[in-house]
Amino acid sequence: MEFSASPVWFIALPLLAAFSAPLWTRWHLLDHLLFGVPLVLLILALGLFPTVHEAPLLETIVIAPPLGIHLHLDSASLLLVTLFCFAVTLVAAFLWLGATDSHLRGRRPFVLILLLLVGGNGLVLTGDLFNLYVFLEIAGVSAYVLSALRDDRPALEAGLKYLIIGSVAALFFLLAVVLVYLQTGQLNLAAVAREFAAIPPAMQGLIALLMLIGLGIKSELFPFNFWVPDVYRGSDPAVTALFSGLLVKAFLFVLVHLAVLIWADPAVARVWLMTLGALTLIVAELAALRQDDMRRMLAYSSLGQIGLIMLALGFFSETTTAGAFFHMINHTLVKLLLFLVAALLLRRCLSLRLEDLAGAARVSPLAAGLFVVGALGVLGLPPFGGFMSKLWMLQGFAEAQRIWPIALILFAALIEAGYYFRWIRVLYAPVAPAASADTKTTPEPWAAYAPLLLIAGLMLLLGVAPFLLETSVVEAAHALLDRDLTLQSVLGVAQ
Amino acid sequence: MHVLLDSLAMIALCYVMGFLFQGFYRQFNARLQRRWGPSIWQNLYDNMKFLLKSETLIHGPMFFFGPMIIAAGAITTLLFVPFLKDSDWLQGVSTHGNLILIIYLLVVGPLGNALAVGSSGNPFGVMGVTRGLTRLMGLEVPFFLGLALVMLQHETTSVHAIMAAQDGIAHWNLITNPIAFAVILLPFIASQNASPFDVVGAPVEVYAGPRVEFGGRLLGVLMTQNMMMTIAKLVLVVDLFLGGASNVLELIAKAFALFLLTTAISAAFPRLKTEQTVDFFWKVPLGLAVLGVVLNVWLI
Amino acid sequence: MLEFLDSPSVLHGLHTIGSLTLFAVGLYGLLGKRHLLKVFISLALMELAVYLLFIALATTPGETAPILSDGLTAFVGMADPVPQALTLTAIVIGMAVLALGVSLAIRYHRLSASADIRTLADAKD
Amino acid sequence: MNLILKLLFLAVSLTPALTLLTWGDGTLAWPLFGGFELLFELGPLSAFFLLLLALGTPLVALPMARGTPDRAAYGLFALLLLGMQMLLLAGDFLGLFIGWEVMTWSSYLLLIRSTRTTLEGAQTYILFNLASAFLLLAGMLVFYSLTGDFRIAPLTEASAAGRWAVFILLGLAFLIKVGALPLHRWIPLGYDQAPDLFSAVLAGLISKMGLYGLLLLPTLFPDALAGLSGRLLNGPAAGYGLAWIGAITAVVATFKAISQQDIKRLLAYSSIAQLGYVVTAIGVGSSLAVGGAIFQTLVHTLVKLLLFITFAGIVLQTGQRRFNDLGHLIDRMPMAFFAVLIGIIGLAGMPPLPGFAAKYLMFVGLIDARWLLLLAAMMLSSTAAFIYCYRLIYGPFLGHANSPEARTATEAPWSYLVPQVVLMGLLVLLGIFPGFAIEVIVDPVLMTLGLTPIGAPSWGELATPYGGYDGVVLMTVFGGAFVIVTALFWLARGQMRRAGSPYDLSFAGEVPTADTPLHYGAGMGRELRRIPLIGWILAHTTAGVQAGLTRQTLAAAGLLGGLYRRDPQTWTLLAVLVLVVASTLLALNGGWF
Repeated sequence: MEFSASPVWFIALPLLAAFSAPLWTRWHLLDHLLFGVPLVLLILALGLFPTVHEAPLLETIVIAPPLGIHLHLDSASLLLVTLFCFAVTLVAAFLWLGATDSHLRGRRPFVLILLLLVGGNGLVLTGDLFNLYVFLEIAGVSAYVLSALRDDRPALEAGLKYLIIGSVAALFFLLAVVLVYLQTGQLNLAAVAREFAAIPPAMQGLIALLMLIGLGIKSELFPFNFWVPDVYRGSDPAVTALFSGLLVKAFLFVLVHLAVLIWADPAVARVWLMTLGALTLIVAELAALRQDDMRRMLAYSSLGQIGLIMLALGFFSETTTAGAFFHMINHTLVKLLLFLVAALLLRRCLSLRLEDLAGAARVSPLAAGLFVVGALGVLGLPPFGGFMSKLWMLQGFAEAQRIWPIALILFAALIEAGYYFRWIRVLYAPVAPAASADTKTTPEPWAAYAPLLLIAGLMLLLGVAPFLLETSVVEAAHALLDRDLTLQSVLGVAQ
Repeated sequence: MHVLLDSLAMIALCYVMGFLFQGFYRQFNARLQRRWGPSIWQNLYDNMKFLLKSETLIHGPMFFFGPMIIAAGAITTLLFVPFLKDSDWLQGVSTHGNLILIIYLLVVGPLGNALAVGSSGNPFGVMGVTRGLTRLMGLEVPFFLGLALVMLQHETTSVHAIMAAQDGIAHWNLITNPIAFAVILLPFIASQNASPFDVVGAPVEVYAGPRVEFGGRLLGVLMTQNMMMTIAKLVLVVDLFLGGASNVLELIAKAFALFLLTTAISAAFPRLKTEQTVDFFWKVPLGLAVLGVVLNVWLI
Repeated sequence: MLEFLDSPSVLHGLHTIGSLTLFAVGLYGLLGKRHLLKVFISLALMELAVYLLFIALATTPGETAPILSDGLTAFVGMADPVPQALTLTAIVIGMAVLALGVSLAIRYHRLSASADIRTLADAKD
Repeated sequence: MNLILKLLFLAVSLTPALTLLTWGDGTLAWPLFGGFELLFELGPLSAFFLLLLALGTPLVALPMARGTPDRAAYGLFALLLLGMQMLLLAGDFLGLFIGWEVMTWSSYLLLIRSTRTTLEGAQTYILFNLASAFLLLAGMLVFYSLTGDFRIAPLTEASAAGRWAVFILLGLAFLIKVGALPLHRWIPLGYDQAPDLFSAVLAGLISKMGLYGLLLLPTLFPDALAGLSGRLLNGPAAGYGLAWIGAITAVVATFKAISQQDIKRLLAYSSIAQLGYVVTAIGVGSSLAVGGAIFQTLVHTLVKLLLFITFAGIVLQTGQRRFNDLGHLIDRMPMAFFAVLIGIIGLAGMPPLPGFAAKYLMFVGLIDARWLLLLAAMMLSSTAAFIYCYRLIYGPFLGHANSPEARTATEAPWSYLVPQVVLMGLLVLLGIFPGFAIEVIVDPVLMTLGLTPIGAPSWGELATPYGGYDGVVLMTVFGGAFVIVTALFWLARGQMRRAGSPYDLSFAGEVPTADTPLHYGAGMGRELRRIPLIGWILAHTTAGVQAGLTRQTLAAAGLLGGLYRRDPQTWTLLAVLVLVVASTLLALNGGWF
């Protein structure tokens, strides 16, 4: 059989691997495969870049669109798929190499993490509204269980909360899908986009609102993101790294993608999305100032960054969008780094509260050093990648003579610095670390640090040589924003 | 060679003028207070007596070098002040300096001596130094601002040029820029360490003054430099406001007239505390100076 | 007598009102009830309302099942098959989520002896 | 291993010198994205500041390399150097900003290595510096939106509002860095709490980067800022405000310095005051004043390096850092005494050291601009500085030893003494040859800024249109007079006797004992409070404002954090409410809005 590099592999391969888990358990291959499957997909994705550079790849299933369902791999979705595969590879490597707690080893996490990857990839790849709902639920269910995986009280609380609010979000989205179908008779995104303008305005508004709220809850935008700190607090840091690095990015992309396709009037969409982004950014950063638990702090910081990305994406200018894509990549790297460091510190100091971490740099200097790197990256300080992406977005706003987002972003960054440097200072406090810290636990194997060091190296590389990603990011922005191009490539006709 | 001779002449002239003026001051005050007072040569006798003492008590090397620094500072200062205009003599090295330099040189010596006072370990001496520095801070602002008005008027900091520009009594800065003179007059009295601003080293408060630990030949050196410094400052003001002098007699006459004026003012007022001094300088002379600035810079 | 009910607009209106009522009942339960199982039941009710709405509004009376057989060779007068397929899928997914939720709730109850949603909220760090 | 590490560290500290010597005229470009690139080139202005780095870093690195090597500190120091060099070499704002940020965070990480840093100090340091950095970023983005380019070039085309925006944003950024009032609070906290040797870098080198930025302003707004909004009297109107900021900073910081009880805090405030002069001079903008500013920058670098290194040595040897706890070290640490003596003469700007030349140029510049009230403020600050200079030498070195450590201290190790000697030598040489500094160091910078060079007839002479002075003559006369007077005194008849005990004093008729408080280190300057103006200044501080701001921000944070309830039902309710309200609004408006 001839192998064809089709986007369907990004969904099919992890799905297959997940469902044949009993086999791998028997052959003791779980760790290897959890690492290997996303790695293979990562290599595949990298290999696809030249192809997609020419034209978007369409994988139709059974019938051609608009009737059939299809997967749509353009520069934007390819970039995100690559990112997701990379994130999962890294987390898998961390789980494999670091002597992780038992509940993060074995079949259950193996299945769930791969399903999460399926969900994420599906969300960005699919060209069909109902498929979108299905992938949303796949990603959702695996995320709920991953939250509750540790099976103690906080974890179950987190899982339940996540499940309830996630179901509500899915419900809203489903209602929107139903309404769209009833109004247009179409489920293919491109076809819906073409016919959406014909719907009565009030119904348009209702559908848009339902989608916005449904996806807003999932992608952690401000008035819908109250669940985030609780869930991040209860889950394992290694799992949260995936939520923040993978899941949210997928939903953000979906939200903006839908907004571009369906919301024919970019001016209105811009107002909504930028307002939400700005609110998310400023509220989250301020709220983070008083957090005394590292996971909560990171959760709020993650929210702030999401708001920032939304602000830039919602501006719908090619420069800011390119910057936002770049920032997504950087933010994924940074949050992976920070959450994995949190995982290491948690294992070492048995707590992630501020007062228990005082002087932790003495016990695990490398982890503390990596936390500093992560903090600098998330704050957007050179020479790390975060600076370049932030600069890119800011430069986009400056180019368009928009000053208020610049002021807002810089102000938020200052507040962010306020709490990150407080944590750094606490880690390096000149006091003896808490008594629980240095007893009993053995130091982590060096291998546990390998993925983290790789991330730090990548952050530095992206900061020093941002031009490496320039083409793909700019093309991604182009692909995301150019509505006509998408319609044309799917339906074969220009709008 | 010429410079050396010239410098020696300046030092000698200063010294002679110094003890005579100081002697006159003591006489003058005594008469005002209906006393006979000492002879006009008394300061010379006192000075000689100190300088010829056989034994001197010191507190460490810095204590010894302090008076040397202040004496060197006094000599340097007076050598940078031109005594005469249109003359090759009594010029010292003044062509290599300027007014701002002189103002700063006036401080170098006393600060050097302050090291000696500190080195003595007597807290009262240090207290005196602090008072002196505080007073300096108070007086320097209006003093310098008044001189700046003159520098602005002539667009130069060179004492020579300022002197040369006042070629007749009508062009004396006293006449052309009276506000500047009024501004610097009181700070000038304070910089001479004269009443009513003499709380720092006041004769009856010697126990809290900078000189509390000095005795013997070191005190002699301090006294010598003090007399020379008095004259150097007088000559400087003569140069700046009274048109300078073409010969020694004119110089002495003008300096004496100025000295008489300041002495009269000194005698008329009671002594102020240090902080009162500073507050006074920052209100009256400085206010006057600001007025002068407004008139000179903004209105004219 | 009740033929007017068969006219599509009235029927659709009734279905809409019915499913919206169901939705509202579910929403009330979701917002007002404290027991976790009741909350999940409410969620299920709301989902159900959405499915109903979908099916009801996508069909009109008199349409037949979209199956080509002996006499039927063209898709005429048949119901749109898509909503039904989608609803089936959605029901399966909804079931899965519900089952997961209930199992989590049971485990939670075992650990904390509580199935009250408020104890979730009162959790401390 | 350790030795190799140390040698490597010392080699790193020589990189600024190497860059300065080997760079030449070349430019180096590094692509970023979107057609932007980082451009590095070495102009005379950068070369001047690079010279300061080249002088300063090896001298600080030498004592830092003493003892067991602190790898993290070495690494961070190397990063700091990298950042500063990038900043100086950058030909565009991007490189400037990148260097600036690298400098900021690496210096922060070095700062918190001290055991003395408090949370408040560390937070104040980083937040002020980041605020400065972000203002810089905002300024350069506005600049970009006006010109479409990040190159540092004159901003002539833009609208008045745009140019003012750039001026104010960049000006604020750099003023925070130099610690202008009321944005100075990070300096006393930071300099005080930093590791002792690192304080020298902070005060001597890092603060100069703010001055570099301020000196870029005349590049951006040609004609010495006068292009911005015309002239006032004889100087640029835009600079007048800047000059007053500098002058007020100088005055207030000087009085604050006088009232400090801790040596490093005093030095920190004196740094603020000294840089205040420079700000004023930059505001004046004439070639005399800017020349003075550059000269003052040079002198201040040398002086602060000298003083901080010396006091680091004293703290190392005694463990004490308050005036009250030291005293009479003159016999035990004579080298440190001389270093501090030279240092304070330079700090006070007294002849014959080069501090005077700098002050002279600035004063003349102010007279030339006819800004006499500013001159009065400068004069006030520089005479008041005599008091704290005297405290600096009296407190530790004179008077009576006030702690056991001060009684037994010995001279600092040689690695501290070598930098002291080098710096003292440099200061004295510059004092004798002010013309050399003008000709070789100051004039090229002035020409880059589009100002007429000052020039010097000979190396010893400082000449301005307003007159000048001759450093060689001055030094000769003073030295000669000193030698002659001392020689005469020695040669004359008589003998000298050293007092038998330190308590052999004229002390109000009593005989003091060891228990009598004889050291006047702490109280000195306290009586200044009775002077109304100074009392007012000393009674006010911005700490309250900062604390209030922090409190308000935290309160706002608490309020917003309170939104994040823990109850899933509330979350749902909120989502439903948003839906209802928004769709009602939609229905009422019959459309999108």
